[in-house]
Amino acid sequence: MELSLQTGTVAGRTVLRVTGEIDVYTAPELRQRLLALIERGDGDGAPPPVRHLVIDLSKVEFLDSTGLGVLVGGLKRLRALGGTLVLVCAQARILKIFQITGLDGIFTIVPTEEAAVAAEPAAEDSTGDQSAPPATDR
Amino acid sequence: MELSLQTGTVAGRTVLRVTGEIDVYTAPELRQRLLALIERGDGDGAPPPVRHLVIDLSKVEFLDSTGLGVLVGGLKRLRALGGTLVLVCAQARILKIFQITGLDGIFTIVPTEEAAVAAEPAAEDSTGDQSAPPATDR
Amino acid sequence: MPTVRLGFSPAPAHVRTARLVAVAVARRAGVPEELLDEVRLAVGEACSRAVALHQLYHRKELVDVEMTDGPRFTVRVHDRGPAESRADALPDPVELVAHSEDIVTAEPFPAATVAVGMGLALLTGLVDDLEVTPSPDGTGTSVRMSWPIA
Amino acid sequence: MPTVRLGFSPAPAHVRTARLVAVAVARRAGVPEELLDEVRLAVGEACSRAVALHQLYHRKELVDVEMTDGPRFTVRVHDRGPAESRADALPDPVELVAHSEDIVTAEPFPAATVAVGMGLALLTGLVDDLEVTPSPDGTGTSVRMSWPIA
Ligand SMILES: Nc1ncnc2c1ncn2[C@@H]1O[C@H](COP(=O)(O)OP(=O)(O)O)[C@@H](O)[C@H]1O
Ligand SMILES: Nc1ncnc2c1ncn2[C@@H]1O[C@H](COP(=O)(O)OP(=O)(O)O)[C@@H](O)[C@H]1O
Repeated sequence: MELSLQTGTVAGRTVLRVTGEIDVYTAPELRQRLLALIERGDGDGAPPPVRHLVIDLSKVEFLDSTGLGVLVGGLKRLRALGGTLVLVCAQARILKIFQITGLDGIFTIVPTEEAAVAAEPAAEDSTGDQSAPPATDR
Repeated sequence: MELSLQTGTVAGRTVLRVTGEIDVYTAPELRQRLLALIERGDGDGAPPPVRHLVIDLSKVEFLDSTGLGVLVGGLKRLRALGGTLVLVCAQARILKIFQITGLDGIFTIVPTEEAAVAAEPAAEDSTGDQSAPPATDR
Repeated sequence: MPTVRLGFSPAPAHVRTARLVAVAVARRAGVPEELLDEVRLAVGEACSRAVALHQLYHRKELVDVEMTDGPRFTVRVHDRGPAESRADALPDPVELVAHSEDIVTAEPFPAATVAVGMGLALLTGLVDDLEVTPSPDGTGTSVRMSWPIA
Repeated sequence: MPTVRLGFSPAPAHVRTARLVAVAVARRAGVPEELLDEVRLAVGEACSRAVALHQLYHRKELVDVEMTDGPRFTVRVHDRGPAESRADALPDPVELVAHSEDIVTAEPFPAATVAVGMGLALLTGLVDDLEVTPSPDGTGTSVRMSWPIA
């Protein structure tokens, strides 16, 4: 299964929903999408850059170290910009990969998208994705 | 997909329904089953050997020359015993394999199980699989 | 240099692996979807033939499959059968049927020579660009097939 | 002699083919179903690592994967990276993260050295029987992994 990426919102927060395999072959696509969300230009009606991002890995079937590397890159970039990244994942076989590498100590990982919003309230979300409606889209 | 073999009856005729891939790996299993049907001992309540056989290939996903070889073996054996073999197949990609090899001139191939019975009436079916009920099981 | 190379011990189970790999590599190389069934069947036949020859002549070496990208997607299957197994005279499947052994022989699949002949006949009818030649190093034969890339 | 041998040009797309083949061969070899996810991930990591090293050092050779049946199912992945890439000191992923480049660098995936280190760390945590050694012929490294057969 190839990678498929969809953006949505949950409680006003931007969510990137990932389906399929994140591996050495598809990781560049995920990286590109993260870059586009975080670095996109502000103005001319374009949505503002995302600072508080949720990545939903619930439908990820395979994740390798290259995929981990891209997630780590996204986390570091967001933190450098004063933002947050929360991962959504409840699958044991994917969680195991974070545990083995010790990266579960670096990422905030929650089981549902709803829990993601509670985990990082982002009260100072003035630079958030305000083009998104406050209600969830699911 | 592995091979799966089911026997049934259509209008009193024994049908072997094949699902999956008939290839160099699974052909021996098909061969064994054909042998068992054609050569099985008569008596002690065991069903009599089959002389008029229908092989339904409708759910075959892959057929290679090894599979063709087994079907040819079955045809020759049945003919030597005064029996008949009819193949059921309507899939273009499987039919193509019979056409390419010229074996469509050797086998009787019909699109449905019902047509199989009409194709080889087998009026002299005294050695047929009489343990089977006259009605179809589908 | 090939893009992907697969070697497998001459056992029927591995022929499926070879088919799977060939289709995955052909698809990524850009072979049109409607030709992938042909690639699957042809590579399977060439590999089954090689397995049958290795079994017939008790050769334990791996069967070797090479896949190379563009300008056409090219697959080469090398066996270690003796040179006599070359397709000098292409067999006629209907003839082969006439001479094939009975279903009751105890062999695990129809006499290897018949299977080999039938497979070659199928390959010939199936693949436009097909060549069966003695291997460059003098041992066995090579089946070379190619398909266009979209 | 290995049962199945796969060589592929050092491109990320072929890592998927290697994973697919490893799982198919492991299953047929009798590796328990519950270990197949581990085989898939581990072989993928070892192959991604080899691809990253080949790309880093501009080596065009095929990455070589050998799979051997019983008493354990053993996979060996050979790369042609220089000897320095040996896992003398196993990297700590958390450390690697601290030193990794920013997401904004233009590279197609995170700096190859980071990917290689992260992959090795994952492999080490994942596979009980793992060994990373210089290749017998002195070029590159070999990752050897094995799993029980039911
Ligand atoms: N044509 C094929 N060639 C190679 N491997 C295959 C093929 N079909 C299936 N496989 C592999 O064999 C394994 C089992 O296939 P499957 O169809 O599920 O049957 P089974 O589980 O009964 O062996 C899978 O891991 C799959 O990747
Ligand atoms: N993990 C994998 N490793 C190797 N080949 C794969 C893998 N997953 C899929 N494939 C092969 O790649 C081909 C395409 O896979 P698929 O999941 O349908 O995505 P796509 O069609 O978008 O490439 C299939 O022929 C399949 O055999």
